Amino acid sequence: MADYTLRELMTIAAARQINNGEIVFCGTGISMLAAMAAKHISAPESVIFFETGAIDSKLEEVPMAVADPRVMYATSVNGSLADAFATMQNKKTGKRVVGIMGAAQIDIYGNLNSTVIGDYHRPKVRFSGSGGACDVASFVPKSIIFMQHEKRKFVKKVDYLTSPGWINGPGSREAEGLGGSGPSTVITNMAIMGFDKITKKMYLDKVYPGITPEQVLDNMEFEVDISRAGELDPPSMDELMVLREKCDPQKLILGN
Amino acid sequence: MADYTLRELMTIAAARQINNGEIVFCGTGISMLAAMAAKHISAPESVIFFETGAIDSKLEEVPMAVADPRVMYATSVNGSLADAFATMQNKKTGKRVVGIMGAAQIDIYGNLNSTVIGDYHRPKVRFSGSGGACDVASFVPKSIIFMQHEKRKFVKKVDYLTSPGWINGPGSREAEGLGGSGPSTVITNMAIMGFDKITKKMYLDKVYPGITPEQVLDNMEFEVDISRAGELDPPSMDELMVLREKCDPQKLILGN
Amino acid sequence: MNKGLEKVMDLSAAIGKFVENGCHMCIGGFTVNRNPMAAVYEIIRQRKENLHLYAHSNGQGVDELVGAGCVDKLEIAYGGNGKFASTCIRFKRAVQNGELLVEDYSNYQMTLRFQAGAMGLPYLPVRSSLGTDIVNKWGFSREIRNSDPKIPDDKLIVADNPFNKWADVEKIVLVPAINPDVTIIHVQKADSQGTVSIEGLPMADVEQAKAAQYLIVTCEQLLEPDEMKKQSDMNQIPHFCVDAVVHMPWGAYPTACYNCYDYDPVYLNNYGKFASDDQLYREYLDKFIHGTPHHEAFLELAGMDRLNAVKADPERGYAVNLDRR
Amino acid sequence: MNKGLEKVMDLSAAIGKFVENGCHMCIGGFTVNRNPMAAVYEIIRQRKENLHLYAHSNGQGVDELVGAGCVDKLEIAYGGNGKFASTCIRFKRAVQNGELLVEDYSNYQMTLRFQAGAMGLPYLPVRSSLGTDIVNKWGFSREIRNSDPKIPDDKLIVADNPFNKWADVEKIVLVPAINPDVTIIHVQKADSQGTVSIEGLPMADVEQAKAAQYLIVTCEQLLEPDEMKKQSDMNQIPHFCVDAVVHMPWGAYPTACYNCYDYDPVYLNNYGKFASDDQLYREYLDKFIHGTPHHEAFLELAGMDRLNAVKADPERGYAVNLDRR
Repeated sequence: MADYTLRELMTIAAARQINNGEIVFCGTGISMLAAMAAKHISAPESVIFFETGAIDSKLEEVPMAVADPRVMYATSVNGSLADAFATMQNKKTGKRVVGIMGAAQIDIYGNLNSTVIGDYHRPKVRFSGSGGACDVASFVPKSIIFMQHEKRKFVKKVDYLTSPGWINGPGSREAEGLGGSGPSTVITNMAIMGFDKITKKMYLDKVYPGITPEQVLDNMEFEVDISRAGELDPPSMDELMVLREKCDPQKLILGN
Repeated sequence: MADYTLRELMTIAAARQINNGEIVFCGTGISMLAAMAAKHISAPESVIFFETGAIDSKLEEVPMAVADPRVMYATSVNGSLADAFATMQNKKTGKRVVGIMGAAQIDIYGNLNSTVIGDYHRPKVRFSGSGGACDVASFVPKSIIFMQHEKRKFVKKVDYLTSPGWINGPGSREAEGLGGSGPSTVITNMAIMGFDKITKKMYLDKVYPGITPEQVLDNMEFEVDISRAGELDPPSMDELMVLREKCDPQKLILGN
Repeated sequence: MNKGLEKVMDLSAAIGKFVENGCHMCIGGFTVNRNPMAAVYEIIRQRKENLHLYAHSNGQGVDELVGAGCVDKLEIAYGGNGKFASTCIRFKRAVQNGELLVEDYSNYQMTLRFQAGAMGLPYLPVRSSLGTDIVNKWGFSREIRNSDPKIPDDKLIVADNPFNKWADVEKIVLVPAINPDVTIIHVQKADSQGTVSIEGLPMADVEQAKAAQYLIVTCEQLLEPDEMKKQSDMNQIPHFCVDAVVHMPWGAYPTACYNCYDYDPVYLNNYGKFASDDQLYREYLDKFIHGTPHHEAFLELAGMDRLNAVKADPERGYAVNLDRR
Repeated sequence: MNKGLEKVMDLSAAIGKFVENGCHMCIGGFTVNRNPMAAVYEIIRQRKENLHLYAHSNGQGVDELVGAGCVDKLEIAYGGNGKFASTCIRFKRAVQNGELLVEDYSNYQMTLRFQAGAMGLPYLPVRSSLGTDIVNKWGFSREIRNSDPKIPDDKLIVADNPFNKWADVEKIVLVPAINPDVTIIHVQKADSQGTVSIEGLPMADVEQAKAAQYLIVTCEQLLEPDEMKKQSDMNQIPHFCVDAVVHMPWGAYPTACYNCYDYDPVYLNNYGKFASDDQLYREYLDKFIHGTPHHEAFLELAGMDRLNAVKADPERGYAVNLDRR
């Protein structure tokens, strides 16, 4: 079996979620790497697109920000921010977009906080804020969330609801007037979490090799269904080669 | 005194209304020619701009439509329709725009009809419709209207109010919620009509050489104040030379 | 890797596949410029009918579709064609004869309606037309509106500024989004995946394109994606918006295509003569459109001398010293 | 003919003339890209204060303005700087210390707010943020809002779709227009009259520029109008929107300017170290900003070797193989 790092495993796990023909909205770092890997492995006609407006960039080097000049090279179109977000709000193209996001906190319905810990007006910790995340989470039919599995991150109630997940469960996105859908997958350092089709609650889908469902639960403030949990197939040699050699040869994101 | 045609006189009369630094929204034909003449004569920093989005075109040949490819050559910016109209609705740039328009009917408050004669649903005569005229008349602080002086055109009530003038007089644009202002000038084949600062009603400002105020009144369905009427200074040799040699050497608009 | 070649098709296939009788559609361009005329003629050839057409000032293409009897309902800002028709002739007749249901908007309003559709919004606000008959007179009755789910219940809505005079605005007009079933545009360059580059003024083509359920692009030049990617900053429509790419040189003739060719004054003046007489117009349709199997044959009939006459000067983008009387 | 030369001025004159204490302003660019850094540093040098700043994700420039104590209130979508700061460091401290009043929006919302301003509208609708704390939690209280005519009474408004579910929308969020007193952008090319050409991604610069009362453009290349007119299709901002044109090569350094230079990882990493300690940050300000009379001197202090290291590859537009650890 191939040797791999946790970061590599997480990236490949995300890449496997991307279907051919999808338009992948990604941020910097591991989410972009996952989109690049998917394009090289199983979704050649997927399109990488950044909230900054770059579509289908020729990524010869890994960008370190969505506004990195590397995303502007040999794109199909260099659009504006307004164009980028309209692509997701648009009824035709929006249907094909997969969003990949991260956050500081997540709750059982996949609602995300990337704004503050503590009181909004005098926070204990201030984070970057929404950026485009709230827009993506509002518009798109499918999204993937990267998280670290820690109790303070998988919380009963997010301190600030930055990006809408399934809100309070079945029917609540519709009641609020949102389009799109809540998240489909959460990829962490320990496991892959899904959302139940009926209850819209998070459940444990796959644990990583060597991790037990109980360990996952120990790192969450709320309980989730673990009855459906299987073990994730580790990355294949082919997947790893693509990731290492084609996507991040400088190891800028994968690290050393 | 120089020999000139009526068309030349009308063009020069309009050109004189354009101040330096103004952004001139014009249509095809005589209005465009007036803007070109003004730029060559007294308003070198005025900017000609078309609703199609062309700004400051290098007009080596006279365009025959606002979408003529001649308006696209050596512009400062080739914007979109959306950009063009936003320039007029915009609070900063809109203040500098002068609109030049024509219409099939006009009333005493400068309201324009370019849509139908007769019933809207089964018209006796159908015209082109607003195009950008309603937008221009809604947004800009100053506009010039070209009309033929005929009873059926200077009417008590327009059959269809396409482009807002001063509506029903003082305060009525504000009451409707419009920005901008009603028209400032009407240039006809007989005279120049102004709008009273207080009543917002049309009055006779200048008659053309050889025309009497009574003749003007004979060609209107409604009465206007003629007490302030003077005679228009005919075009100078310099004005005519610019118009003929620099603006329309092919006589595409001035005619033969 | 799939190069998206399945989007490349011939014109009759594209029109046959995406333009259905009764569908809601629009075309790009403006009066005498970059109308997708090859597509317009193909729609006429295929005798499509009951079309619901959206237009800002699309000029020649709209008049020919109306003249051929393809159009039932028309939402429009301007039915003129520059110097060639102060009011489009067949459009004028059709309205006066009660053969066409028309609803009037302004050019900015039509543009914003397409933009709202492109943005996935139900409407956009605008400050024009307050106090006018564009607000007061509706072309489609309440009855028609309520019976057709593809027409909004209101033509437009006058509303108070909900932000309490913010930006010095008290009232605003809300214009409903348009999401056509099909949009057809003609452009200078497209690639086999569908990425589009428009040179010169884009008009409202980009908004019309992005608002549509299906988008057909006809182009002067069909490039490889790698070629298009060398000019990213000049490209406006991403490939994922596009459903059909048709390589169609002279696809805008007799209207202009900047950098490629001018409008043809001879054709357009002749058209004006035909259009002014019902019998002549029928003969025009029979000869020029139904009498030609495709655009290449139409161009041959129009004449190679005309194509040569309107070829663009490479620097200026139009035909210098073209006789335009 | 006047060539508009009166718009061309030096940076300290432009900042002195248009950026007043307490004014509402914004800068162009996005995180590590095309921030008008020369202008930002000049604002700090001139010790402007009580600024009300609007930002989508303007990254480095916002953090330096906040860090230098120029900013009182900030409306923002994202206070991060890519890989160099997951949360901008001085921004984070200022908020946590209660030294900065912040109001949060999403990136699209901020973009639309600028776009509304550019369009002369009081607001634009958007479908994002329903059910979130972006709707529920306001950074500026009713009291602050009511006392300041330059802040709208409502942060945003959730409204029903007035067109009865048209476009399958039931509810919509209305976000109020922003019309800054001053916008400052840095671009690749401008001409002496003010026409602007942005290469690569324009971000929201065009909307920010057109929304402003006064617009300052700093540029890598200052061209003659005739030169700019040779590339009409590449120009985005008309000259009549522009109030000051400043020729400022390296004006975005240490952020990137596509086709000209990359961001400087060495400078940005060092900045991160300085920014993490209050004392070090004061030293940073004293040395790098207040210790240099102008941007040229600042660049000299940063080092010619850094400028050489980040120079863009002419084909790719960024510095190939730049050490970016």
